[in-house]
Amino acid sequence: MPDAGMRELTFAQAIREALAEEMRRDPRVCILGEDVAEAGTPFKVLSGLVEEFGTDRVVDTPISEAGFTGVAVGAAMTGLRPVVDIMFGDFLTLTMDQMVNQAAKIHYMSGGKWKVPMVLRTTLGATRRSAAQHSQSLHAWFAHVPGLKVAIPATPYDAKGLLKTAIRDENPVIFFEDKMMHHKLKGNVPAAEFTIPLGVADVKREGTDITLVATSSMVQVALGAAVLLEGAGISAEVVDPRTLWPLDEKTLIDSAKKTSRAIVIDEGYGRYGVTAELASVISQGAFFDLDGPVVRMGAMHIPIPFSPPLEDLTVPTEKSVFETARKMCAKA
Amino acid sequence: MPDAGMRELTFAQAIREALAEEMRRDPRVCILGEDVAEAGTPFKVLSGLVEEFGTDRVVDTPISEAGFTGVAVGAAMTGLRPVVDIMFGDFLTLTMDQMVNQAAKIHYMSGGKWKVPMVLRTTLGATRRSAAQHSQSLHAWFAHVPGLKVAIPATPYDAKGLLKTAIRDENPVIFFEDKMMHHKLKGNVPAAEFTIPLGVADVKREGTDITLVATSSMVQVALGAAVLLEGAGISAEVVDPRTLWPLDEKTLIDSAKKTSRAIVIDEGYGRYGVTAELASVISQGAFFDLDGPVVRMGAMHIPIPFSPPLEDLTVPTEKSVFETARKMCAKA
Amino acid sequence: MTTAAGASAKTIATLQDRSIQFYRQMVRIRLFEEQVNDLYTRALMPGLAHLYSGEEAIAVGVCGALHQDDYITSTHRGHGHCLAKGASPKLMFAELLGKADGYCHGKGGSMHIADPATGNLGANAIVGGSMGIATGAAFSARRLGNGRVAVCFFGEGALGQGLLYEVMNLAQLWKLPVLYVCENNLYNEYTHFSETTAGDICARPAAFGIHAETVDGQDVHAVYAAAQRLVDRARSGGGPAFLLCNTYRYTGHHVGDINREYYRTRQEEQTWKTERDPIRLLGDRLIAEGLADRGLLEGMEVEIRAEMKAAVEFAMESPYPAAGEVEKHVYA
Amino acid sequence: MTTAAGASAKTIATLQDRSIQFYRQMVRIRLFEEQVNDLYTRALMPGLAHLYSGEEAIAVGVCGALHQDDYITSTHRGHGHCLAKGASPKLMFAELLGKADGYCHGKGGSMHIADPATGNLGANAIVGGSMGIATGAAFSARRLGNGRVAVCFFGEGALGQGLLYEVMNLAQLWKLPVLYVCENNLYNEYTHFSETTAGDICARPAAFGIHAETVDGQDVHAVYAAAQRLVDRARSGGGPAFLLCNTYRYTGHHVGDINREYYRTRQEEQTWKTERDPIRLLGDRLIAEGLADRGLLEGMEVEIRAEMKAAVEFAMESPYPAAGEVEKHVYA
Ligand SMILES: Cc1ncc(C[n+]2csc(CCOP(=O)(O)OP(=O)(O)O)c2C)c(N)n1
Ligand SMILES: Cc1ncc(C[n+]2csc(CCOP(=O)(O)OP(=O)(O)O)c2C)c(N)n1
Ligand SMILES: [Mg+2]
Ligand SMILES: [Mg+2]
Repeated sequence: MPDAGMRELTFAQAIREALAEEMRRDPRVCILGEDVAEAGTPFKVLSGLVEEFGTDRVVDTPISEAGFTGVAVGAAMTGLRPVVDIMFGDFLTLTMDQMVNQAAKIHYMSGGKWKVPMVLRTTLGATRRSAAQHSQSLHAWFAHVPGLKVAIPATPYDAKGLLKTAIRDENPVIFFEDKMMHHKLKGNVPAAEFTIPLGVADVKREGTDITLVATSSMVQVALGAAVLLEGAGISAEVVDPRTLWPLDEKTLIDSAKKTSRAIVIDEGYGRYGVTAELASVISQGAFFDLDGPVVRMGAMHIPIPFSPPLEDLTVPTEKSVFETARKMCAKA
Repeated sequence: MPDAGMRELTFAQAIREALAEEMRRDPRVCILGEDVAEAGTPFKVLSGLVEEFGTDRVVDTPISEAGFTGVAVGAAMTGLRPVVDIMFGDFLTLTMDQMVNQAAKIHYMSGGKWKVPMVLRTTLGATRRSAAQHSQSLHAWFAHVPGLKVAIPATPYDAKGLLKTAIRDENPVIFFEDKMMHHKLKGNVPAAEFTIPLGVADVKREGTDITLVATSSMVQVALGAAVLLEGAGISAEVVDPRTLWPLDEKTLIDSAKKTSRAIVIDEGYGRYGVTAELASVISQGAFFDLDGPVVRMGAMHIPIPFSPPLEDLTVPTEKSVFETARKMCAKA
Repeated sequence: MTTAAGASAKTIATLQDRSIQFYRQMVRIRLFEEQVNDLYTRALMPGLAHLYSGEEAIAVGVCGALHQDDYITSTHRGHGHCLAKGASPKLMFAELLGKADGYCHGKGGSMHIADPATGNLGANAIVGGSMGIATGAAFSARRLGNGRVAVCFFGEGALGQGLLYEVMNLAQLWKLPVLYVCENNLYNEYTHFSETTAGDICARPAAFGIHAETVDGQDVHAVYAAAQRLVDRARSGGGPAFLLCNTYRYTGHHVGDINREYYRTRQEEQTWKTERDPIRLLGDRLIAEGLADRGLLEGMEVEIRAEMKAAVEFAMESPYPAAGEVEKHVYA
Repeated sequence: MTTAAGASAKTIATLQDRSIQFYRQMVRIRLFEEQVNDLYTRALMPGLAHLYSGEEAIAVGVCGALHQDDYITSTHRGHGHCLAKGASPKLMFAELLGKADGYCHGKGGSMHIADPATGNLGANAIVGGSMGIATGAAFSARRLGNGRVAVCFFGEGALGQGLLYEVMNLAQLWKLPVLYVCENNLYNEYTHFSETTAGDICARPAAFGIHAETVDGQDVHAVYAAAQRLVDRARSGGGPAFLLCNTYRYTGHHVGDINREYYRTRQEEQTWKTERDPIRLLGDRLIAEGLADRGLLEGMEVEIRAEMKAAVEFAMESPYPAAGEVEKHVYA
């Protein structure tokens, strides 16, 4: 380890550390969810927290996603800072009224009188052989709703810094974690306290020929594709918005202006989703600098199949991104 | 009335006629919802149906949106053709699990063995002084989900023709009606039987200088703007996709290619919504024919305020569309 | 008030004060709604208005048992709850008219009045939408040990929403200080509750182990006595309770619901108004027991009507919010 | 089987046949799961597997009371329900491995097996997700007058989902032929049900007026007798019923859940396995009552194990679906 203050952490460890630090700092922070306490969630992301903070602050709930999310909304209005755990992002379907009609709107409807400082942590991502009801990436829905903020980190460092900021934010923040990253992805995280503001994109790799805007699980895919592209003599810039709302439009647009080509890559469904928004923002902001249309790569517009060889077809891969990018660069 | 076979109907009358005809044709069709029977819904769209078809087929439910939507899913799988009535589109939040994790995926997950032929009718649109929880236009969420079809008619004619097709479709179809149109918008509807296929856009007005792609409530706004533009010497083409999924990309792209300029107008939130998708589709398909970026006009990214003068600021108007279009045409 | 017999002079004075206070509060609600009706029928009020007339004893009796900093959540039919919890009619009318001086700066309107100063977490336009919020406020109260209690008001129609059962389960498991107050006014909009409600209402909370009582919702002292007992119990750690109040709404579901004969008889309305009116019942008792004379009560009415008219005038003169307000308070 | 005493020879023969049939069915489920465990631990099975071992008497007893065209809905722990309703192990294993010959062509996997031929509306990976579907199937059955009954299987964890209360209310109001079968195996994943379930379980359906019974879920004859009574009742218009079956799962929440000491003791597991095993209990009775001998039962086991192994081999040899399958069955 070159930097004494750096440790290599998994994505899950970074999340856990962010929660532990914020819970130490602020006694109002508490966790609500299914099997979050002794079990530390099925993904084992929260292991150890109940031992330090007790079952009063790490609260196992019944299987009542709407109910405990609603409780969190009310608790947030009245002095606590709940962090809700929704195991699979697919179960967000059950929380929509509480998140969209209540949490997102209460501050506005009350003319600024009540606030809802809560975080909802959940997961996204396929290729885990979990089939159609446990593999969706539904973050676009929430980014569509004013009053909510949406964070979608791609590295342990970003996860920790953004989660700490989300917990301190005065608004409801939905925080999406790729299930496949939890224990597989490692990265350097400083030992010292730090936070990352919401709404600041990060250039994960600089390049000059093409911009790959990628989110969450797709950032590693884009970085992998960038390596392949380098082998083909193409310099790819990888930009990670890190939060979908607020959205750092400028960084995305500037990169596309510089490279004159852009692909946007997101694991959610492409149709009416994140790739549409990011592509539109770039098209509008960099139109006269673009060599060709922004290309969108998202999940295929189908429910996620269970069968491994089928499932693997549904999500963009290093190879598919590489090939798409190469074609775009060849044309010009 | 020039054509003897034509009558002028309101939007609501057209909907009611479609339902009545399909219920006469097919005894499996039934209606489920709150206050749908004697009350004919608060919007009075269904008045008279219970008198003809009885309470066995026009079924008042408790205030249990998730529950009766779930019942409709099961009923659709086992031999009925339910038409669910969700009074305000905002209450869709309560049906998301049933529509998205169940209805949308059952055909695929079962490898094609079960089908879910149901329609969910609901409303969209603001400017009714109904405030943030009764004014949303959430159709983008459903268009984002494979397995669902989404119809969003803008005229009595389209409403009738599309609803009849939706009821006959073997898949779950979400059908959005603008509340303000129900009794205010009139239009010609043939007395003779007709249907309109899903996935076919309609050019509501031909033009050569700029394409206005508009949906639902925004079609009349676009048509009004087109008249204003005509006064300013600008010929606007108004294209209505009519269904968001399937989406008739070709008609949109061809129009934009022809005019070289496009605005997309939708009453949902612009961010991560319908305007993003339509703009992306056009940008991608007509990129080299466009004079400038596709411009998006949607609801402001805020919860809808109650106060009339504030609410009126949130939605695109004839005037704002006219001004945006004029600027775009002036530039070139 | 037979309990007064034989009590000490001090007890009688307290009882008299309280009774007069209850009477005053009920008349204030009744005359507030009189003005709303007037504004609405004169087309001076935008949106919908759901009047609380007939149900006053519930809000007044329950809120009479609460401290200023105890919490309530309210419904679309919420004016009575707001007033009983201490809201100012001036600021309420301003909100109803969408004016800048309203509780929510005009952004909420009739269905969203909220007021932290009186512990009012907000009315809610989603039937059942505030059940999680009230339960969450009780969760905070228990965690923070601040001795507060939360009251969740809802109509019997909200018994149809699954959320109630989710949060009652949580409340009982965690022994939260929350009181669920069900106002059974016999109708869900235009449908009699017997068509939407299976079984015995109080058996529902009881099934979760929650103590449940039924009370005559037209008898303010009975409501008060029950609420006081259940609130004390909750405050001292005894856990949640459920109070079913039988009542009636005098007018339509909303002000525009004029022709009601198809779902209920004029006779039924008349009987409730003449035989079961909560204000008249209390007034007659006060006079019979010598705690007030007709003159005092009539004087009070004159005075309150003047207060309400002045409040309406204040609201009429209040400006609309400035256009710049529209984008404020989306995020805190 | 004390009821057999003194019965006619024919009755005894019927009882014997049925008992043997029940025994066979339970062993088939047990040995099916044995193979699943084996496949999983040999890393030959993708995704998660939730074994039904220990709970066999419920599926077998309940499905024993159903006709082939009666409906069931199942859960993530659904192999037992499928088999008991008549599914083929070959096609099930093929589905579990994501193969083309599987019930859903590999698209559903373990948690989504569905089979119209045996009335299986599908397993569901959303806890509580199928409650609306089962109720809807009963709605169809009543409307179409086809005499069918629907059974909704779910774990006690699903009692946390509000949907159950919504649909129970509907089912009772409309007197639908549906049986809600709650399998209380004591755990919601890694949390004891007493931490998530307030009050008395059977009081919940009873509160909606639904007839509820509790049965020993390890006694297949007791389950069968209760189910037969309740199914007959439903079929003849008596309305819905609720059957609480007390049971235990022998292994982890899913196959990978190996270290369970932190949430339950080995001693507890051992006691259930040795003292309450449904297969052993029935086997001992059959022998004690002279309806079978040990040799017969052992022979059956050998034969069934061979059947299951052959089924696994079939599945292993089945091809994966062709890539082109991935986009099929999104729409019917
Ligand atoms: C989730 C939801 N569904 C439907 C509605 C439409 N709606 C408004 S009030 C109402 C009836 C409510 O009845 P009840 O709870 O008894 O309250 P009451 O109006 O009688 O006070 C309905 C169906 C709504 N606002 N929210
Ligand atoms: C809506 C939803 N929430 C959470 C989960 C994750 N989950 C899967 S199984 C399970 C426990 C279910 O317990 P129970 O209903 O008792 O069934 P069992 O596993 O004991 O058979 C949970 C929480 C889910 N699949 N769906
Ligand atoms: Mg009511
Ligand atoms: Mg269980």
